[in-house]
Amino acid sequence: MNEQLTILLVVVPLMIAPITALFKSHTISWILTAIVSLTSLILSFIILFDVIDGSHVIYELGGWRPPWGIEYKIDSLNAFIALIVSAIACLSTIFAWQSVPKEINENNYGLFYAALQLCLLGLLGIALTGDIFNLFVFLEISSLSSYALISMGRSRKALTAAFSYLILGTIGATFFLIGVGFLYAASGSLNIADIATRFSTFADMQLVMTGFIFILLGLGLKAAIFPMHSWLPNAYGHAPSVVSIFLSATATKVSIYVLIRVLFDLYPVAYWQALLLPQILLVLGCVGVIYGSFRAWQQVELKRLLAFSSVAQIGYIIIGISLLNNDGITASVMHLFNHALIKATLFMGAGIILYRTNTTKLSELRGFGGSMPWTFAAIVLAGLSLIGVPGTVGFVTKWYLLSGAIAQGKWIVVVAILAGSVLAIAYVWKIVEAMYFNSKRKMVIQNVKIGDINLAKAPFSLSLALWIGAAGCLYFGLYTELPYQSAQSIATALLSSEVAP
Amino acid sequence: MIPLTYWLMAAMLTPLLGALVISRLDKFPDYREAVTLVTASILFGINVYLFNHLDAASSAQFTLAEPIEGLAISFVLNQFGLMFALIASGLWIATSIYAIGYMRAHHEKNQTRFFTLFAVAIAGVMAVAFSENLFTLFIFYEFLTVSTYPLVTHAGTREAKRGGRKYILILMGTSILFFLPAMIWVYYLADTLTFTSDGILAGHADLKWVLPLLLMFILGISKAGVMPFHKWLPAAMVAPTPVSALLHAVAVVKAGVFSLVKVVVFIFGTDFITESGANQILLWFPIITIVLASLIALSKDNLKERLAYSTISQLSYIVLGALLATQQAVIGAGMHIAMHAFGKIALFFAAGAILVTMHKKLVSDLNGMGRAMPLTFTVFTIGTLSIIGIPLFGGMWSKWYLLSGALGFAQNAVLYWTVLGALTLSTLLNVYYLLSIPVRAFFFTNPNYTVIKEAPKACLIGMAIPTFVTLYLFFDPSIFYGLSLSLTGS
Amino acid sequence: MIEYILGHINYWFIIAVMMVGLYTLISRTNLIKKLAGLAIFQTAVILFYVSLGKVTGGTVPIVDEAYTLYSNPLPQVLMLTAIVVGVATTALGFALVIRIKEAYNTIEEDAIFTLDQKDHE
Amino acid sequence: MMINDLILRVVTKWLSPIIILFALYVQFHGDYSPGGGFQAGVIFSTAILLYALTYGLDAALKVIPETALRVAASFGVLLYGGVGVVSMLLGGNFLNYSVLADTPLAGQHIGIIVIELGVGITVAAVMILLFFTFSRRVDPE
Repeated sequence: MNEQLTILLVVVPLMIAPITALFKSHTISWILTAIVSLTSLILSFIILFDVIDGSHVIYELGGWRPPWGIEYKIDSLNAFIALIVSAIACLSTIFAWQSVPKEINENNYGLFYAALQLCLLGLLGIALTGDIFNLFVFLEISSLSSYALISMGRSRKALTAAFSYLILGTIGATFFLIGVGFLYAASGSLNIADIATRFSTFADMQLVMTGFIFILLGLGLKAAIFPMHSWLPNAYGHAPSVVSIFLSATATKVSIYVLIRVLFDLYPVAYWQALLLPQILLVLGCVGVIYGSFRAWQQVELKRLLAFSSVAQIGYIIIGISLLNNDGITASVMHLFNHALIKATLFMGAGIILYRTNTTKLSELRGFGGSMPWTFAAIVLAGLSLIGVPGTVGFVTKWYLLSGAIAQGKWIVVVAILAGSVLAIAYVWKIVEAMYFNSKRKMVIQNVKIGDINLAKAPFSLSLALWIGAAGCLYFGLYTELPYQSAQSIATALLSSEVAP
Repeated sequence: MIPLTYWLMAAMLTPLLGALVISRLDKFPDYREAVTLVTASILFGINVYLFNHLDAASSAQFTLAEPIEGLAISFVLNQFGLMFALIASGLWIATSIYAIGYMRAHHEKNQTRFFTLFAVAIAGVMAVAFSENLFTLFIFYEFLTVSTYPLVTHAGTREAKRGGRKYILILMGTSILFFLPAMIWVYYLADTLTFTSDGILAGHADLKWVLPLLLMFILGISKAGVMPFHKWLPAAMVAPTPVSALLHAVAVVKAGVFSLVKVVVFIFGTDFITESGANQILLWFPIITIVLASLIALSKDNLKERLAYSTISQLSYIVLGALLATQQAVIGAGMHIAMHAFGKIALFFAAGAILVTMHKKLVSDLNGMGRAMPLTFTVFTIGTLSIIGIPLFGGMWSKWYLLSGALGFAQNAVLYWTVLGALTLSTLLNVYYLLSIPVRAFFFTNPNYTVIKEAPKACLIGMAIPTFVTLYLFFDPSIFYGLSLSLTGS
Repeated sequence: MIEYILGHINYWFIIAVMMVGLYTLISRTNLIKKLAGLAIFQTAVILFYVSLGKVTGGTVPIVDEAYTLYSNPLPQVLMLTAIVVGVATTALGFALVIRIKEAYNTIEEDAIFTLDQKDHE
Repeated sequence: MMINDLILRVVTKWLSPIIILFALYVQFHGDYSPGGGFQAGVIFSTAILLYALTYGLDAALKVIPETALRVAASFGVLLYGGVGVVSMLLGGNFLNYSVLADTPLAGQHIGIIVIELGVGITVAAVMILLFFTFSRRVDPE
């Protein structure tokens, strides 16, 4: 029976999104979205608990056997990613209840939520599918809907941001497609497992390596790995709050998931070790950490600051992958989860600030932390997680990352991680300083109608979502069983495929 | 018969529960303060119970969470921790009584927030005291910083915020920059962080690593106020006096030296440190701090700031004692945590009482005030004498052990004489900058102060408690001596 | 050498088309032209896939008793999806360009950049 | 933007039904010969586009109102997904047409035709919607 549940993850948003698009009422569209995200959350939980012991759930779409048909092969990594995506979707949905009516044009409610559901559909699809072309299609479904979502931001810069994201994202996707084409030309198959098992028969072909490089470039663009991150700060900085929350926590993560799949399941590890890829990734990761943190520190606008910090956090994940040992990969996979939680929380904080003040410029928020102590406290908590203070989720990942690096004797990585943390202190402190310690000045409030009471109080649903996120940062920093066991089981599975011929 | 573990849990939960109740009682100030007092008394009672049942100590332990395998947040009943818990909870009672008088007389705003966070901070202190390992200690060390921050900036003025900024920046910054990496390093070397009576590093770490590691701890645990990261303490004096009194003479600063002593004794082990010789270099930190802070205190006219620098100087006595790493010195360090706490809190109480009744902050304004506030200045005098270490007051004993510990220090002759010189010099300076205050108050005359105008009654009661304890401790220091003895491994 | 080039003539054309697309995409400042470049770029990939599926001597992949050798239909089917994705991308791109035009009153990238800089100040 | 060109108007009137007929041919022969929903949908939409180009947007909107297009676009997707769900309810996997009828072969026929119909409807509706939306947004210069 559980096999049928897996496909429901994709089918439910697929069926409900077109219905949602027809409605103009905010309430109805929201309820439909809530149903979709809640169902996905429950389903991914069930699936994850099914496969966490290392088993698989296999689903053949349309009853066609692989490698002819499309096959969904769910192991703990798939299920874990699906869980992250749907959990963040739930949080964003809660947040959307009061945030969307304020930020989105009232004629577009239905379309907005439909696009959100489609984006969720695409991301879940990527997480589940075992067919690499099908993966491309889902990648594009999620990307296209995210371009549309980002363009719904309030300032006109959202449009240009969405446009450049569209250009770069499409180039990335096309590169990926070219790579898949080369691989297909060599292997004659599109099924990841099938390609992997027969890899040795065509490993020597030039096509395979060319395809590999194209796939890597494409995914690097989609995952915003340094130095291919240039679209990210603008896109997340100008998107509507809900979209920033959802995408920052999931979109790049899912692309990184694909990267992990390609590196560990599609291509044998020895193959790309010979290409010096671990070293390259390691350097990119380290530079990304420092560069991203440094640029974050330079920013004067909260959402852009957070976006640059995402670039740095992606660097940590890449470092973990490139370490190629159990601790490193555990850290990476856990950081997918932890960073999703942290960044969602921080963007929710930024969203509340935006909701109440219509600005996220740090200079215009001077001293505003005192007027919203609880929101501010949640932001600080998530900020501490970003730094990696013990007791928060950030610490756990950094811990495993460090122990992975130390085990390999890569001291340069240790230095990079510590430098990144120090810079993280600097940019988190910058937020705190601006919002709290700088003396309050007359707020410049823009675009507020007379009688608008938004400034008075953070709405309940927004605060609720924010504090769920903040509590998550703390809870999963103390009780790490769920992410740790999943990550552990994933790391074991990924590294064991390396040993297998 | 309730297992001791539950009592241990109760020690941490009681203040939290109290905080919860207090925060709901905004409309009923009388009940609110009653709850504070009751909570404080219950907590003290729990600690006394734990003290009486210390024999079964090994069984009282529990784990809250284990985020990383081998790194648990767990608590254990231990003698040294219990000493700290006893001091903090006992003085919480005194402070609560005092605060009732002070806060009302001073018409402070947001008193509910004040009492709530105070209780939360105490919960943090309990957690620090009963930490089973360095990881737990670190987490609650940070927790203490964050939870006391709103207390420091209680006034909400620009000045308060500026002080608070320094407070949080120095305390959190150093702990993350130095303390945390040092802790990770220790774990990497020893594969554990559990406090063990002979230290955990011996045999795991090369001797050459002791110096940088210990240096990182000294810099990282800036709550101990060792120079150069001491500025947060004077900055924190913008807080209301009860906060300065309990948190910055007892809870927070003592959490700092407590952590440092724990690290020195239970992570490194005194023998290991002596063997490495690292302390011969690091001793200069407390020595310089003791002398310099005394000198700075001398130059401060603001009473609370002068007390703050005096605290910095006194804290370094404890650090000095730990770093001397001889048996007597370590016992002295442990005892000084207690003795200084009672003496200094009395001084702060008196300073607050002066502020709230006479609205004077400067030492130079105190001339002749002893006529108007004889009780307050008596308390002040007793506190001063205890801190200087004059017989008849508890403070004498810790200095006694510290000195005899210093006399037993045989590693380095230059250092030996320097330590003795510094201790003597600072005692003399103590006499000068602290004792001059009651002298001014009692022996100078000032026509403004002829009628007796004492502080509010609650303040006086609060002040009386530590004063009497100071006197009592001279005659019977055995409680704290016994608890400090655990530091020597016996 | 000549044989090698002629034997892969379709790929050379595809590369040429692809480069034309990429060059247009990078060098033009006009957003519409950028999108045109993007579309050409994607088309090259579609051509690439379709020519992958060609089997020498094979015929249209419709089952008939007269033939035994067919071209591989799978790449064409895949490209059907890719075309749809491409059309959707282009349509979305145009929609964005229209809204950019409304908001900035220009579709030249450098002009938009200067306008954004002005906003910043 | 009425164009008063007689030839265009007459040719459009003649051509549109033929295009639509061709679209339907492509649509329903998709299971045996080249064709299918994507192609048919696009061909279908060109008929409407041609009509709109010659007779103007308002006239075209009278033929197919925008609301109808939106519903049709959603309906197509639902039809597609619906077949999948029905096949699930009948005990097969998602989109396993074989369970739709008594014999797997008949089931495959039914399945593919309904699916392609869904695709065709959506593609046609979306193409027309795109055209309408763009042409309404941008004034002719």
